[in-house]
Amino acid sequence: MSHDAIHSQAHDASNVTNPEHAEHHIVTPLQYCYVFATLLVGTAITVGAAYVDMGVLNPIVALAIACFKACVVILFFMHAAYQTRLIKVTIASGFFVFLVLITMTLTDYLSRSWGLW
Amino acid sequence: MGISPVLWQFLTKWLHSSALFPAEASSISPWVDALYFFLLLMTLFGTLLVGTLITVFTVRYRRERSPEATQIEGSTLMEATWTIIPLAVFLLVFVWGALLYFRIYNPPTNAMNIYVVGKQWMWKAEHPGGQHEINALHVPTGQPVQLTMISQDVFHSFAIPDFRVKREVIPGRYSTVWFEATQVGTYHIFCTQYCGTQHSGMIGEITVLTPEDYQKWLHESTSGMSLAQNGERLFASMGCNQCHSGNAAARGPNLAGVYGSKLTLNDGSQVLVNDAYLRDAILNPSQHVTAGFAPIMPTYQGQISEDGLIDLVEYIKGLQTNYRVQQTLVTSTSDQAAPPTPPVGTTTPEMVKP
Amino acid sequence: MSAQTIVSLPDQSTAKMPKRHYINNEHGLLSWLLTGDHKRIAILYLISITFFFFIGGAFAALIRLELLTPQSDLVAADTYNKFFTMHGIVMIFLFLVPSVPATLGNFLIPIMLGAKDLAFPKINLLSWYLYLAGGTLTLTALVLGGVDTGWTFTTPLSTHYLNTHVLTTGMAIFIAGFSSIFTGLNFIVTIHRMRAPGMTWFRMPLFVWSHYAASLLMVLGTPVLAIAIVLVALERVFGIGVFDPTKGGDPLLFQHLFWFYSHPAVYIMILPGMGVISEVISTFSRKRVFGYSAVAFSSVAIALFGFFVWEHHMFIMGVSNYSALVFSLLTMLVAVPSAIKVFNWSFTLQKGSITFETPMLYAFAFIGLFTIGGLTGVFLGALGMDIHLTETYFIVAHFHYVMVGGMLMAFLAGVHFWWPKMTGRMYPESLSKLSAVTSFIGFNLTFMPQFILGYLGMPRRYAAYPQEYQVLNVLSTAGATVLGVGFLLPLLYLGWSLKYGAIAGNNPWQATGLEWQIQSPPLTENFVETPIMDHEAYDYEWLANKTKHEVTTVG
Amino acid sequence: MDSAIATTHTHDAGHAHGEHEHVVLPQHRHHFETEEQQREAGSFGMWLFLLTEIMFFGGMFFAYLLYRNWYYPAFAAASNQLNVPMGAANTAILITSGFCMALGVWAAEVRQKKTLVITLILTTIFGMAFLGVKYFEYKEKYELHHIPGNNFSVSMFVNPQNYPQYPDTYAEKPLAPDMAQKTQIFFFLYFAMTGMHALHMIIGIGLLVWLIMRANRGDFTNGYVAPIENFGLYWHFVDIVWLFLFPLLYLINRHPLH
Ligand code: HEA
Ligand code: HEA
Ligand code: HEC
Ligand code: CUA
Ligand SMILES: [Cu+2]
Repeated sequence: MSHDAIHSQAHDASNVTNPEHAEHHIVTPLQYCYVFATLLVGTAITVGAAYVDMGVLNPIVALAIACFKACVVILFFMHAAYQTRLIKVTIASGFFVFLVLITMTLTDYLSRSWGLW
Repeated sequence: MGISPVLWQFLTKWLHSSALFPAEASSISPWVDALYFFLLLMTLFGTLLVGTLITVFTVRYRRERSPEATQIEGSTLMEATWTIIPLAVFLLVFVWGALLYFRIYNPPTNAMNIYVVGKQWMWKAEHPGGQHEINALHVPTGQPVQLTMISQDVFHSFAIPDFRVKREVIPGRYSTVWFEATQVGTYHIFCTQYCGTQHSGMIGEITVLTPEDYQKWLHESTSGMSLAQNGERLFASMGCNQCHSGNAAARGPNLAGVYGSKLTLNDGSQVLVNDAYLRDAILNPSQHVTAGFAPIMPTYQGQISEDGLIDLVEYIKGLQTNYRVQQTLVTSTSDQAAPPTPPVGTTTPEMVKP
Repeated sequence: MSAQTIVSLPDQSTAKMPKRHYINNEHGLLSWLLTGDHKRIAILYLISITFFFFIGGAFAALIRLELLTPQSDLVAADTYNKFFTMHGIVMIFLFLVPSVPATLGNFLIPIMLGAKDLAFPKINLLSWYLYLAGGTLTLTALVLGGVDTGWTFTTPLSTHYLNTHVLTTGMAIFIAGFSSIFTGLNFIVTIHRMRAPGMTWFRMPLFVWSHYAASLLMVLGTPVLAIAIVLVALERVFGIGVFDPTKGGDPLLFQHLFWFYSHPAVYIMILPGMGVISEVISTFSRKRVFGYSAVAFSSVAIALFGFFVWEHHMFIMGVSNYSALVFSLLTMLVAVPSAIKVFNWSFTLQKGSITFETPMLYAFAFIGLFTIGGLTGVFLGALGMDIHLTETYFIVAHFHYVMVGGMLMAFLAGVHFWWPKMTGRMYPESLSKLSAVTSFIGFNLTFMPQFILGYLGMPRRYAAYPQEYQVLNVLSTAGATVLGVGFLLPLLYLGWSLKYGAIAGNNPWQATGLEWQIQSPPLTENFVETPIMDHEAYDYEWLANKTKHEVTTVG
Repeated sequence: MDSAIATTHTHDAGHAHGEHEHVVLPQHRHHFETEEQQREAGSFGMWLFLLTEIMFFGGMFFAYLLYRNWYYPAFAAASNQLNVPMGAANTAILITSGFCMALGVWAAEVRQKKTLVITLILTTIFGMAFLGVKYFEYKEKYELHHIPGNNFSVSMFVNPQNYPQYPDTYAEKPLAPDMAQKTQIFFFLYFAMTGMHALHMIIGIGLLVWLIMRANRGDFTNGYVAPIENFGLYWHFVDIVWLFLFPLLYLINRHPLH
């Protein structure tokens, strides 16, 4: 069997490279600048919002902004937006298991008979 | 070393000293054993089933009799069968186990209360009448007994195998377990949670007496001071009465009758005042400030032992009027004990006359 | 040897040891210590985990010896506590967790996928060094005087009340944990990225599937153990109180974090073994595994559900009743995929053509013992039952049934099964059968009485126990002796076979896996040409055709 | 012999590498079929590693969530003692550092060696600046006895009126002593989380120095960008952790509810 044949087999569509393969995408510096600006603005808003009394909303807003910023970083700085489905699923599964840790542990803490216990 | 060298000696010894199952000495035991037998059957059935399948197939299809294998892909129907049947069995076990759990841990309302403090490495039982026992516990038959337990240091676990009950004894918070002994005798108390060097020495004996014998025992082993009386003394000597005097102008809330009531806190939430709440109110007062009061109560964390806390809790539980609190206020500076006979209500009625 | 054993197979009679293979490819100690070859790393792991197994085993022997009599007369209680702690830590973290994955998995996964190596050979080697560092630290802790926390490190005992070498051991486990993380990571990437042409997901051997599932658990679970240990260490050093109730911490938080790893860890410990069993059963009944996809998916299901049940180790430790209820229910659900597997294995035998080589005997032992162990796990998952059984010898029996009766038997099945591939030589068949039977008998004699002891109420981690439990304990100790022999024998005859064993040939078992189509022991690069997978896993017809083809072309 | 799964071709076994003449780059590892495969394996591996990092920090985030709810007043008061300008500045610094890193990845991809080296150096500088600011913050905590342990002191929370130089704290209502004790848990989590984060930064800076040296040699501007790319993932992940730490630790109660 010739090397070429092997090589083309390695790129067999049903296999190694697919569906876990994506074209390599280069994010432009301009895009990075937008992201950078977004993040700085996000930070400013976070700080600003913390000084406004919104009751229970304060931590929620803070976390929402943080999540938004994290998403932006993941999607663009970390190129997740241009990655394969596999990578996206991987990221999602990480957060999923983290949420399992939190929610399932909270089933205990939230239903203890009173106060802390 | 007590190793008997001969097998039959073992067997006779075994037959005489213990059986395959522990004694059924509490009202809960039969319930636990019932589930156990069901589970044993399940295991037996499952193991036999798998064992039979393997044996039959290996005999029937061994190389000599079946030189050529027939390839089979699988079968969704069979797959479904052995998904659904075990699932059904396991769900049944879950429901049964859950029902049993609540039966074991929900005390009947007429249970008498005994306090247990676990520490490295002993059990200290405190009866409301002031009887103290170390690594021993006396209880009557036919009377539900609730143990309110706490650990002074690490996790312990209070277990009476013959009663089929067990509960973790936790540092920093009360846990409870109850049982109703049905058979007179002595049984093991084990600490089943690993708690350090002498974990295996943290064992004791529970003695089940007839109600009459129990009364006799109570009288013989009284220390003269009930828990509530100790608590009253502490209440005065720690200066609690300064603020909790029951006066309208007092800085702290009136504690008479607070036990069992619903308190409104200053954040609007309501709590049921039980033993655990009382204990925590003394140690972490600012975490649940009663509505209408300032968070000025100092913390007593580290200043009162668990035994002392039990005394205080027991005292506040039984506090019906503030009469004696005010009496002690007059004398509290001298730090002397309050006179013995407490008025009605300082001890919970059921505890004295079971 | 009887007529049904391998010697009569065609391949065997003409087999010669290949001239070049991964073992003699390079020489010298350094060529091993700096190797990137997954097969050599597997052998390094095999040697080191065997070493630690016998360390753990020695502690087991000491435990059983002490428990021969009710009094703590052999050693004092604190020494005994160090024994079982060391036994548990060594066996779990240094033996069972890396056992099948780091040895057999490391050796076989790339070959089974048709790859030349794992994705990250250097990280693979690094993970062995981390393992070794962890092991060395554990031994250091042992030499310095031991540690007596129990393998569960219960706070606040471990943080504020013990003055043994908790920090050293904690660090050891932390490091060994990263070894496990890297192994898992390597496997996942390899399985996703390195499959040979034609090797689709559903053509992968079930061994690979189960390792995939276990690897997910390693990658996602182990870091939580790491952070739990870090917090324990910080708490010990600085005396602050995240886990200390007197300072406002919650000791149960540690339990949550610890078991968030350690329950999935038990599946890390069993899933690879299940993979071995699938291979062995299929090979020796010459039949495709019944319900391939059900077995594959059940591995993943176990891994997934494995993250949802950890609280069943804390049922009576003061968690809320309602969450106990939830976790009990989920525990019941996680037991189902295991049942699916057991029945699928059983039905693989049906209409097969079964022979009884040693790996098969171990596999039968696995199925029987794992069924008992698993079903007794269901006892513990039932809330009301757990109250009586928890922290007694019933649990000790349960987990030895799944870990020793299950995983260890699977490990031995796998070692025997792939021994010809790894070394190019056969183990002695009759002696190994003897040891399989010995360990089966010894095992049951050791741990069956412990179920009874547990129901009678004998607590675990007791250096001394009431008189009336002695008889059963003596039985158990007697069994452990037999078991010890059963485990020592393989060490001896496998060592012997390295030199004197019969030459194995490429495919002594006539198995279908890719690993059996290459020479034994394999070349360093595994495949001379990239293989192309054009058939399902366990396709015995393909194998028959191939053999016929070879016979006609050669002959 | 089956040609697909050849076994005993001893004659050409030694030339296994020979199959890959089409591969030009020296960093290509022989066990990968193609460089593409190698690159994707690398980034996938990196992502998996980041998953373990999520779970690693996840344990601490849960502890934070729990104790914040239990001891909210203590957390609020203690959080007010942290220095928002410094925290905010650090956030900006870290974002800038991440931005430089992202540009670095771009530079490597378009094979501009000089830009790559400069951006990496900037990344390092901003990373160090972050640690520098952190140092001053830690030092302040040390001086105030806010390091958990034996020397921990709650006086600032019991008697905030004695600390006019800390306006945020000064404005606080005093905490009851038992609640004030719980500020230690806050500070423990603060140090554990930011410390663990800083540790990741330090490791990252170490790697950066190594990368800069190699980048300067031109290792990453010939099409072999994987190390830069993967390091970028790591660095951004560390940023993300901080994006959560900052509001959670510094901004609990900057809007006094009295
Ligand atoms: C390899 C390791 C391993 C495995 C696979 C398991 C598997 C299981 N374990 Fe086990 N377990 C441990 C190792 C393991 N365990 C250890 C080490 C401990 C103690 C830790 C310590 O405290 O030190 C422990 C403790 C432990 C506890 C805690 C007890 C306590 O502390 O109070 C519980 C409770 O639920 C439990 C449950 C289960 C269940 C439900 C399974 C299930 O996954 C089992 C599923 C399998 C089957 C169910 C068998 C197959 C089924 C059939 C063949 C069907 C039969 C047919 C019919 C019923 C019709 N285990
Ligand atoms: C992979 C896991 C694994 C394995 C293989 C084993 C193997 C064995 N275990 Fe282990 N065991 C655990 C994991 C394991 N165990 C864990 C996690 C605990 C809980 C620890 C804790 O509570 O923290 C435990 C606890 C435990 C206990 C309970 C201790 C207690 O609670 O007080 C007992 C008691 O019988 C026991 C016995 C045995 C025996 C007889 C074997 C046998 O299978 C071993 C057989 C092997 C040999 C015997 C070795 C070969 C012989 C030699 C090397 C001879 C040299 C000997 C001398 C010179 C003395 N184990
Ligand atoms: C400085 C005054 C003061 C002292 C001394 C004091 N308390 Fe209090 N206590 C209060 C105040 C004020 C409250 C209500 C606000 C709160 O819950 O913190 C209270 C609440 C309680 C409560 C909660 C029940 C309720 O009705 O709110 C209990 C129980 C209690 N105290 C017991 C004690 C005990 C026992 C002692 C002594 C060991 C003690 N207190 C000492 C002031 C005091
Ligand atoms: Cu107390 Cu064990
Ligand atoms: Cu479990």
